[in-house]
Order: sequence, then C-alpha cells, then structure tokens
Amino acid sequence: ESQKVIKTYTPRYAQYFKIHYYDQFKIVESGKKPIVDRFMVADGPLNCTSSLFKFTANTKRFIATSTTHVSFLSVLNMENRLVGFQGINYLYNSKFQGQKIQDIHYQMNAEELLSLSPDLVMAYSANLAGQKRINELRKLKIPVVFNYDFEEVHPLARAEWMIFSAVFFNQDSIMQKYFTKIESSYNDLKKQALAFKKKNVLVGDIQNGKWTTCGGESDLAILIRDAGGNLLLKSTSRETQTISLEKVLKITEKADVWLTQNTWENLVPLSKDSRYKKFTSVPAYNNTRLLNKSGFNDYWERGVSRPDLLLADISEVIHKNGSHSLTWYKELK
Amino acid sequence: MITFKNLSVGFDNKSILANLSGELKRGDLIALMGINGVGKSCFLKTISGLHPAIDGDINLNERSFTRITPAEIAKKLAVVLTDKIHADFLRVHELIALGRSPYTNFWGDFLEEDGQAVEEIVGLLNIKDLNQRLFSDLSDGQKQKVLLARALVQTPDYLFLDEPTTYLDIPSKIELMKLLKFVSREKHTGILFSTHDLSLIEKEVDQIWLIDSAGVLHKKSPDEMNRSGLLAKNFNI
Amino acid sequence: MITFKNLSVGFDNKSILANLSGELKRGDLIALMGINGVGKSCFLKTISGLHPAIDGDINLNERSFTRITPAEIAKKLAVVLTDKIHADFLRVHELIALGRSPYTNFWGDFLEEDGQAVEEIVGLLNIKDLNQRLFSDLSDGQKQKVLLARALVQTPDYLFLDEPTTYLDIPSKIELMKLLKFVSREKHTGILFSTHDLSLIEKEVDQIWLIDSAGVLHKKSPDEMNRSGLLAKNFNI
Amino acid sequence: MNTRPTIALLSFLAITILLSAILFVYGEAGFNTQDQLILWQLRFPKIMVALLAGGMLASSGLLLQVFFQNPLAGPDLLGINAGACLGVAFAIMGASFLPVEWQGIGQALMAMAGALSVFFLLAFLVQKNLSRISLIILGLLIASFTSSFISVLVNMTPSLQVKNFLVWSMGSFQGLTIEDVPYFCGLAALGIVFLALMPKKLNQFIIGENYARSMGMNVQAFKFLLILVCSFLVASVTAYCGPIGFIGIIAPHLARIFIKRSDIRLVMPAVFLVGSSLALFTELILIFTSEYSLATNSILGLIGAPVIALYLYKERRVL
Amino acid sequence: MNTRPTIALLSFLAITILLSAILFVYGEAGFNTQDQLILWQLRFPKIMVALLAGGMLASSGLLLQVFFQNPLAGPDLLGINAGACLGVAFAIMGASFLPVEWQGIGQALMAMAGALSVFFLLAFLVQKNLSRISLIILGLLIASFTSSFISVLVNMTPSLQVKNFLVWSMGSFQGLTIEDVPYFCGLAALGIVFLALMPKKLNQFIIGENYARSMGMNVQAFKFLLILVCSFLVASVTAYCGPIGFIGIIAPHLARIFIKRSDIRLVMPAVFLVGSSLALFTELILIFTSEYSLATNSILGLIGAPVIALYLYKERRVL
Ligand SMILES: Nc1ncnc2c1ncn2[C@@H]1O[C@H](COP(=O)(O)OP(=O)(O)OP(=O)(O)O)[C@@H](O)[C@H]1O
Ligand SMILES: Nc1ncnc2c1ncn2[C@@H]1O[C@H](COP(=O)(O)OP(=O)(O)OP(=O)(O)O)[C@@H](O)[C@H]1O
Ligand SMILES: [Mg+2]
Ligand SMILES: [Mg+2]
Repeated sequence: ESQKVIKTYTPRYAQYFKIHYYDQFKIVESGKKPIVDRFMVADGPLNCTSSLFKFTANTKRFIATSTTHVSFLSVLNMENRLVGFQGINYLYNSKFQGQKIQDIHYQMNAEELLSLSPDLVMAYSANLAGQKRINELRKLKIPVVFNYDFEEVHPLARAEWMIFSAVFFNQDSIMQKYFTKIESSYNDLKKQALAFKKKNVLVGDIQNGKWTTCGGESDLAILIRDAGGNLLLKSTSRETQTISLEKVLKITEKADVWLTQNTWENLVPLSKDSRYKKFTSVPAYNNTRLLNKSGFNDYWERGVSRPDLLLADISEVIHKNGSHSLTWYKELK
Repeated sequence: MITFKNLSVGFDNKSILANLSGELKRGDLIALMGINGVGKSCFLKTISGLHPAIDGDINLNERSFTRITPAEIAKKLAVVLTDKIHADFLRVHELIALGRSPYTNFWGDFLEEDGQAVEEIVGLLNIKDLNQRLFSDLSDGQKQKVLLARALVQTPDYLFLDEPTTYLDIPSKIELMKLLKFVSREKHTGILFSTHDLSLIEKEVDQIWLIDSAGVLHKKSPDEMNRSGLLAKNFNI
Repeated sequence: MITFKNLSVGFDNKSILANLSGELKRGDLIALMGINGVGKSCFLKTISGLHPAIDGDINLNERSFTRITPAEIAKKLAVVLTDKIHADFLRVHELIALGRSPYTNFWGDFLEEDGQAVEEIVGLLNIKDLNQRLFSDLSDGQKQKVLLARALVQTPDYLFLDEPTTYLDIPSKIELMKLLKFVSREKHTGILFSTHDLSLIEKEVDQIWLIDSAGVLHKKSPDEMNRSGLLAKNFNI
Repeated sequence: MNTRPTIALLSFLAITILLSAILFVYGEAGFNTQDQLILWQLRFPKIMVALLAGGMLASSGLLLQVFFQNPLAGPDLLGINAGACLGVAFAIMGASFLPVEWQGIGQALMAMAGALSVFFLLAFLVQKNLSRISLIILGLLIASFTSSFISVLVNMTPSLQVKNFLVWSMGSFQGLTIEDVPYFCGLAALGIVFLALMPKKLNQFIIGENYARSMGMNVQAFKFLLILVCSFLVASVTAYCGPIGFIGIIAPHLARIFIKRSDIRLVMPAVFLVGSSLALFTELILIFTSEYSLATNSILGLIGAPVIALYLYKERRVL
Repeated sequence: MNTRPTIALLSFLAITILLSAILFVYGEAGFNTQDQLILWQLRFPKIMVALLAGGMLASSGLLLQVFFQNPLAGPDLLGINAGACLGVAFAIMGASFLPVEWQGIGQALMAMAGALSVFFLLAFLVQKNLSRISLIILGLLIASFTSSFISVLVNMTPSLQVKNFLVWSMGSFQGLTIEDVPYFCGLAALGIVFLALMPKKLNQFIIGENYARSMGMNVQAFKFLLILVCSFLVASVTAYCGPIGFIGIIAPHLARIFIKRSDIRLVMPAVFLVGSSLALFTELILIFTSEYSLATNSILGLIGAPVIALYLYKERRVL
C-alpha cells in the first residue's frame, strides 16, 4: 500500500468507484460515503503485505446477482465464466441458456456460495448492513464485492461500471476503450437531438387509480432530456412518482409521445379504461420488444451496457426520423 | 308423543347408558333423577336431538328424528341446558325474544302473538324488571330464570330441562315447579327435567324416571317410587 | 379472623349492598342466604379479595387486605366460584394439585405432605376414580366436586364457597355438608358458603347470615333465625 | 336507553353521507363541481367503491368474529383473502407461466376462482363437522400456505409484473374505472342480499351451537352459508381493491362499542356503515397526503389505528 | 396414559437431535465432515440459531395463546414483532434519515429498542388494568400502526436500502456468524431463564383469573411479566433472524396435540422442542430447494402448513 500509485482511473460519469493502478496490483475503491470498500485485485506473489481483501484478476468462476452485472461478459465474450446467478430465468442472452449455471439463493447462503468455489461474487447493496454481511462472507473466504451501478443515475454512469467489473477479469483497459466508444456515440446522438424540435413526453400509466411515472431525475428522464424530449409531470426526485389522476387530467400541455411502463401488448387494455381517454390519441410505446420466454426483459441486461442504443431508441420514438430501427421499444397499436 | 326405543347414549361412540326405552306424552311432567355422572345430561341432550344417539331410535309423533328438519323440531321441542352463555351486549329481552325465532319471519320480526307469548312468560317468571339488563351482568339465579323464559316462550310441545332449579332461591324453585305444572296441564306440554331436589318435586310430578347406578331406567309415579325403595337404595337415604 | 366493617360491595362503583359488618372466625360454619340477585356472590367475591370493595375495610387477623400480599392471602383463603373453567387437556388430578400451589416450590413440585393433603380430600369427596379424567369431560356434578377438592387441598384457614351444593346429587350434598362440618371442626377452617337449600343446612351450620331484600345482613343461629320469622318473611314460605 | 342504537345508526349514516359528499366536491384537484370527467370518471367510482367495499369488509369481519367468538377474526382469517390474492397473483403475474388464452381472464374472475378454491377446502372441512377451533387453525394453515405460495410466485416473476402485483396488493379503492363500477355494484348487491340472510341465524348462534340447534337452526348448513357469504364478500372486494385487512377487524369492534347491542339486525347495518365511513375517511386523508404516496392500508394503520386506539382506550370500561 | 407425555417429549428431543446431526454433516456443499470452515463457521451457527430461535418463538406463542385463551395468538399478536421490525427498518434504511453517528448502532440493538417501545406501551396498558380483550384489540392496533409505519418507511427509501430490509424481513436462521452466536446464545439463555419463571404461574392462570388470584397470584404482576418475557423472546429472535411468524402460532398447537396435557411444565419443553424441530426442518428443506430462493417463512407455509394441516385433520377428534 505504501507503494506509489502509477495511475488512477477516475470515472467520468460514475460516482461510486475508483481504480488505482500500482506496479503489481490494483486497489479499487467502491461505495458511497461513508461506506467505502477498499480492496485489492492482483495475481501472483506480491512483494508487500496488505490487510486489504485480495481478489484475483483472472476470474474463472463468477457468480452474479443482477442482470446488470452480466452484460459486460457478453461484450468480452466471456459468458462461460458465469457459474452462478440469482434467478437464471431472468437472463436474456441466449448464450447463458446453454450453460450450466447454478441458481443461487436470494439470501446469499454462504455454504451454497462456497460449494461453487467462486473467484468472484458480485452482489448489490447499499448500506452498513450490506457491508457487514460482505465482511462476514469474506471472512469465510468468499470473495464478494458490491456493484453500485444501481445507485448511479446517468445511463453512461451505469455503463461505466462495466470497467469496474472488468478489473476482475484483467480486461479493464479493453473495457475502457469500449466505454469511450459508447460514450462518444451517445454524445453524438445527444448533439443531433439538439437540432430537433422539443417534444412533450408522457411517461407512465394508471396503477391502482394513481398515475405512476418515472422520477424527474431518473435515468429515463435523463435519456428523454438527452433525446430532445420534455418530460411531463416532472418531479425533482429519482424515484418513481405516483400522482393523483385528478392532477394528471388537469395538465394543460399536450403530450406528443407516451412511454407506458407496463407490459401491454396493444392498445386494447387502454381502450377499456375511460380514464385514459385524454391520451388515446397519443402514440404509445413500451420497452417490451425483447422478452425472454419467462417474460424477463433484455432492457435490464444489454440495455445497461448500451446507453447509446437506448438513447437512439428513445430519439426514434420521440422524433420518428426513421433513422434507427428500435431495439427495445415498440409502438402499441 | 316422543318415544325412544333401545336408545344408547354416550360420547365418542362409547355408550354410557344403553337400552333405554320409554315415551313422553304431551302434558306429562316427569323428573329425571340419578346420581352424579350417571348420564342424565347426556340423555337429555340426546333425546332433544342436540347430541347424536349411539344407537336406537327417537321418534316424534311416530316420525324418526332423523327425518324431521331442525326447523320443524324447533317448533315442538325446547331445551334448557347447563351451558354458560358468553355474549357481550346481549340484553335480556333480546335473549328471551330469540325463543320466538322458530315462529318469526325471515328478519325475526315480532308479531303481536310473539309479544304476548313473551309478556306472559316474563310475567309468570317475575323477571320483567330484568328486561333491559345485560345478560352478562345478571346473577346466576337471574340468568337461570332468563334461560327458562327463553325456552318457555318457544311454546314447545315438549320441554327438556337440565337441572332447571339450579341457582334459584327457595320461592323461585317453588314458583318454577308450579309454573311447570301449569304449563304441562294448561298448555299440554310434555316436560322432562333432571333434578336432585326430591322433596321439591315429589308432590308435583307425574312420574319419576330414575337412572340407577347400573344404568337401568326405572319409571314410576312418586308414590310407587317411594314404596319400591329404589330411591332410598340408589341415593343411600 | 376475618372482619369487615361498613363494607359496600357492588359493580362499577355502584354499590349493591352497603354497610355490611361482621366477622368470620376460624372454625365457623356459616350459611349465606338471600333471594336471587341480592348480592351473595358479589359479597363472597369481595370478602375473598377477588373483587374490589367499593367502600369499607376487610381485615385478615387485624391486618387490612390491602396490606397483605396475594401469596400470603392464598395460604389463608380459598374459594369456589360458579365460574366455568375452560381448559383443554386439563386432567382432574392436575387441577386439584393446583390447590397446593401456594405451598409448592418454584416449579410447583409436590412434597409428600402435598400428596397427602390431596389424597385425603380426594378420598373424602369420593372422586378418586376421576383422577385421570379430563376435566372438560366430566358431568356437572363431578366438576363441582373437583372444584371443591381444589379449594379444600389449599388447606385454608378460611373458605368461601358460592353455592357449593349446585349440581350435586342428594347423597353428595349430605356428604359435602358433613365434610364442611368436619373441616370446620377438625381443621378449624372458617367457612362461609351461600346456598338456597335451607333444609340441608339447617342442622349443620353455626349461623345463618341472611341478606334481606332491603340489603340488610342478619346474623343468627338457625334456631334464632327460625324463631325470628325472618326466613319465612324473606322467602315467603 | 332504547334510542341509543337508533341514534348511533343515524349518526353513522350521516357521517357516511357527509364524507361521500365531501369526497364528491373536493379532491386532489381542489374544489371542483364542474368538470364532469373528474366528478364522474374519478370521484364517483372511488366513492361508490369505498362505500361498498368498506361495508362489505366490515360485515364479513363481523360474521367471522361472531361465528368464531374471536376478536381477532377478520377477512384474512381463513385464507379467503389469501386465496383471492393468489388468484390475482396468477392473473397479474401469470403472463410468464400461463398459456396465452388464460391471460385474458380478468383479475376479478381469477380472484373469485382463488377464493372459491379456498372456500371449497373450508366447506369440505365444515362438512366433516370440525369444531370451530379446528376450523380456525386449519384456516390459518390454509392462509399461510397460500401466502407463501404467493411469495414464491413473486420470486419467480419478472419485476414489472411483480411491481404491478405489489402495487395492487397495497390496496386501493381507486383502482376501478367507471366501467367496472356496475360489475362491482352488482357483486356488492348480491353480497348485501347474502348478508341479509344472516342476522336472524347469527342471533340464534350467539347463545351457542346447542341452543341455536334447539331453535331450529341447521348448524351445518349455517356454517356452510356463513363461509360462503364471507368468501364471496371478501373475494369481491379483494378482486377489485386488493387485500385490505384492517377495516374488517376493527369496524365490528367500533360499531358494537357505539351501539352497545348484540342484536345483529342492528349491529350489521352499523358495522357496514362504520366500514364505509372508515374507507371514505382514508380516501379523504389520501387527498391531503397525496405527495407521500401512502397506501390505503398504511393510512388505515397510521392514522386510523391510533385514533381508534385512543377512543377504545377511553371507552375501555365497555370493552 | 401417564407415559404419553414422557414418550412425546423424548421423541421430540430425538427428532431435534437427529435433525441437528443431519444438518451438521449435510448441507448445500453436500456431505461434508472434514471442512472445519463449513462445519463450524457455517453449519454450527445455523443449527444453534435455528434450535434456539425456533424454540423461543414457539414458547412465546404458547405463553400468548394460554394467556389470551386464543388459538390465533402468536409472536406478531401484540405488535412486539412489528416493533422489532420497525427498529431494524430504522437501522437498515435509516441511512437516509438518521445522523451518521446513529447508523453505527447495531441491528440487534435497534430491534430491541423497537420492541421495547411497544413493550412499554403494552405495559402501560396492563398497568391500567385493561381486560384481556381490550389488550388484544389495542395490541392489534399497535401492530397495525407499526407495520404501516414500516411500509411508509419502505415507501420513502431508495430501493436498494429497501432491498436489504426486504431480504431481512423474509426471515432466515442463517444470518448469524460464529461471532454473533455467543450473543445470541446469551439472549437465548436469558430467555430460557425467563421462560422457567412461567410454568407454575401459567398453570394457575389456566383455570381463570379469579382462581389464579385466589391461589396467590399477583395477576397484574404476572401479566406484566408475561408481556415482558414474550417481548424479550420475540425481540431477540427478530433482531437476528427477521420476523418469523408461523412457528410461534403452530408449534404450541402441535405440541399440545401430541402431549395431550395442559400442565405447562410438560407442555413448555415440548413446545420448545417442536419449535426447534420446525426451524431445523426448514433449514433442511432449504438445502434441497436452494435454486428456488425460498425464504424460511415461505418454506414454513408451503411445506410445513400442508403437512401440519393433514396431521391435524387426521387427529381432529382431539382438537
Ligand atoms: N357484572 C355485573 N355488573 C353489574 N351488575 C351485576 C353484575 N353481576 C351481577 N350484577 C347484579 O348485581 C346483583 C347481585 O348479583 P349477585 O351475583 O351477587 O347475586 P346473588 O345474590 O349471588 O344471586 P344468585 O342467588 O342469583 O346467585 C344482581 O342484581 C345482579 O343483577
Ligand atoms: N364430553 C364428554 N366426553 C366424554 N365423557 C363425558 C363427557 N361429558 C360427560 N362425560 C361423562 O359421561 C357421564 C355422564 O355425564 P352426564 O353429564 O350425562 O352426567 P349427569 O347424569 O348429567 O351428571 P350430573 O348429575 O353430575 O349432571 C359422566 O361419567 C361423565 O364423566
Ligand atoms: Mg348433568
Ligand atoms: Mg350468586
């Protein structure tokens, strides 16, 4: 630890990790203050001692707990490294289907994890209780690490976490290049969008008699803004908002596009509910084009690694240039 | 007429009393006696259809109990048991009124005759002043009277009472016996009641049915009973 | 000695009987009489400390009830009420054994003397054959005997019984009176019990306490009571 | 003394009407008596549903509390509620398991089907002449089996469907559109007819099974009917409004404490009205707390519970 | 007849020991008797916790069922469970509300604090000499207030913290490390000492408050003690294992049906052992169903409930 840092990767978008490069090893910091986890990623003998937990940089047996943790494997063509997953029927990428992947328990049973002898277990959590559990598991020689991509808001920030994941596979430099590519294509799209006329975008639908919509600072809100849209019913929160229907029916702006957040196949359910009458003329879309056979959505898998494609989808939905064929979104008819 | 033949009564398919036969006619006033635990309560519950018989037949006017609907039986039979009633906010007049429920309409509304029946019995039992009280706030004797009233307003053809004089004070006991006699004579109600109070009933009842400790049912008039010495033998008196 | 002075008893701060005074000495056998609803049960519960007095003092050996711990009182007093007991799987011997609980150790383990006390009472009440039965499966009379046994094995100095002869058959009633007399004489237990059975008790008790319908407590020996005509007047007999 | 129940009933009625009126003219959009859309498409369904659903839940709670002589009994007692939830869980989350033609079946039908299967189980037990205590324990087991089943289903389902189900299961009287209202009113009307069958019998039942039988009740048939009625009421409400537990348990206690009678013919309407008022009351609170996104059940617990507790505590002598 | 309780007790003990032994040598990693890490760091804590927590929950259920004479009573009855949950909810989700120095306070401590506040409320009510029925209803209200409070907290918290809380609230006997075990055992030991105070008094209480008083019981003090003991047991378990409801309600019924006695001195150990066995049994099932991610509570409902229901149904004569 006393050695000199050669260089540090400070993410451009992501806020909750940092990678310090040393001669023989890397030290990674991840987490949200005050709960910051420091650990070492290295292989081979070190010429120093450290109290930090040591991960291998050459992960062969990988256990993940969220679809957002595995999309980078597809980028690197390393799908075969995944040996355990929480909820394998959530996975969309067909390569995973052919593999033997153990379905692991939601509550992270230590013995089950041990029995898979993993090199890396990637989990998600966000507080002391989680950090305490990590330390317990590490004491049992289970190499667990938290991925905080969920805590990030900006779509590019989430994608940037692939660099974090790649460290454990010695692929961080490749991933940095890949990310740079995605970033520039995202920013290109964003620049193009400035030229278009702003459109009003309505997000959400009626749940239990309340309009449920995305937060005004959420990832979707950012995508809509970057795609040249003006989010209606905008709040200042990241979290999903529920708004009284009485207020929704009173809004004066006219919606140009409507992104529903449900699993409708067509407009039939909508026509059955007269409370949607105000919006029946608005073109409606949702993001359920790519579902696996259990109904799980690729949006939460590859969507995370390709924010540029997401933005392209939304741009197309909003402006209908016809320049891009939709990946995840589809129009409801 | 209620007749029972070769009746076995008991719990959980184990019979306590077997081979009981007899009949209760309208207008009869009969006391059922026997030592503690001999099976009086069980017999009364069985013959009033509240407890399944283990074996044998019970007929009401020549028709087997099993063929008559509960609603029909209810217009013919009424009972008073020793069960305690736990009901909050239950007022005495409501409880007594329930006795008329076999006769009332779908909602349980009272007609004039229902009101009269209640009025009469409440008067005879001298419990008019309890009418608005909560049943749960009565003394044991008061409760007993109210329960008797509920059974009597049911204007049954047959009445089965398990130790009806329990908790009653001396004048009430005497009154009750008079009332039972009146009901059996004037309303032609057949009454079978268990009791341990020989001196109280001796003069009033038509018959004493004695279940001896071997489980045999002896049916005799009080005089015959006394002469036979069965009572003395059975009760060691 | 239990003394009470200017005692008012009742429910919810409304007094039913007021200004009661008297005393119960060890060895006394006293019958409490009065018409239904006059307040006998309420008085018994109050004087045995189960029900709060509305006014007045109750003293046990010159010490106010309020100053004595429940555990101490329990070694001096026992009661039998008319409350029904609802307990599944409760065996008779377990229930009777509870009567010894004021004397047993932390776990409720029986010493030899506890066993003897139980043995004796069970023998006297003639309920040895019920020992292993479930309490819930007993007949009313059998239950009553078991409850009496529970109170008696508590070997109290004072015993309060609310209508203890209820449900008992004739021989058992007589036996019970003999037993109460025996206990009061031999074990110097002061016994106060309510009853409606004048003929049964007349010969046995030392005193009759009569609560008349005005709520006045008259204390006289049975002879005096008869001569005074109070009973006849009160009960219309 | 005799007028107390009448006064209580009339006040409950007045409160119910008052609350309905307020909710009709006032909402999240403020005072508004003009906008037909808001009045008839939003407020009217909400009021009707709260009114009826609250009453139905409360009445079913009353039936169960009297029948089981248990103050803890409520709509979720015998697993009827859980059965209905399971049906809805299938309907909402079934997309991933069920063949396509099944998915069209509406939520309400599925809720009914779920409740019905639990009902058949219970009816089977009743027919076996189980004691009430056996029935209550077996019902408890059915309920916990069913709710575990639901949580397993939740575990296996895509998050969006799960979210829909979770939102539904938070309970709401606002989920119905004006198009649904006639169906719901139909069910409610049938439910009220069912309820009308009960008072006389229930009155007889209060003084015990033996006496009830001696007054001409077919106890077996009565038990069957009671469970049928409760299942129907609970399933109807759950299908449209999600599982709402609190009203069913507390309204009967409240109403009885006010009315101080045991005659079910008086108590039942009072309980119904108290249930309605509680439901309407939560809707009123929802208007003022709309920025916090509270669920109906949360409001009942958070605001209803302390208020009721204080009242009961003050009135503790009569409990 | 007299040997039945002894035989039942010994069989429960045997089953408990057998299950513990199986769980010690067999786990998700298969048969394994060598790996000290797995045996002592993983399996041993899990077995100890299941053993003790199951027993503690079951015993507290017994106390409450006997006290309230209500077969539905269980650890979640009076809101003690909910109180403990609220404490943990603050501990886990508090990050966003609480000042930093508060966040360090452990989950167990917060659970205790939550349960304690509910306990004080209950103790206050006991001291006011409320009837048991008032107590049960007010307890119900406290419970629903507290759980609504939790759901509001869940509503207001970023999703990831919520996830931690939800995982915790699914219940698990595996959350403890070998370092936690001594603390938990300490609490359990204290709990068992507490439990040992109860049998004699509870036996007296069975035949009714009046008779209990006449046998020297200070009924007020007893109620206080009973609620204290239950709170302590439930809070200890909830703090470490999350809310686990089913065992507490069903184990007492099961044990009593086997043992067919009412003497708490016999029933209590039987109930404890049945609770332990149930807990160990779920751990066993968990090993075989790990790919389905079932929570402990789900397994109890999904597998435990039908098995127990079938048994009770067969034995219905004795219920
Ligand atoms: N819980 C109660 N609340 C209010 N009043 C009550 C309550 N219990 C009894 N009472 C009334 O108090 C009076 C005395 O009751 P108590 O039970 O003491 O009478 P009793 O002399 O024992 O009569 P009985 O011979 O019928 O047993 C009665 O008028 C009764 O109605
Ligand atoms: N539920 C039950 N299960 C099994 N046996 C019972 C049950 N109830 C009563 N018994 C037994 O059946 C016998 C008859 O009981 P029953 O109550 O009919 O007696 P009884 O003649 O009414 O006595 P008593 O004069 O004491 O009221 C008694 O020996 C009693 O122990
Ligand atoms: Mg009898
Ligand atoms: Mg009395």
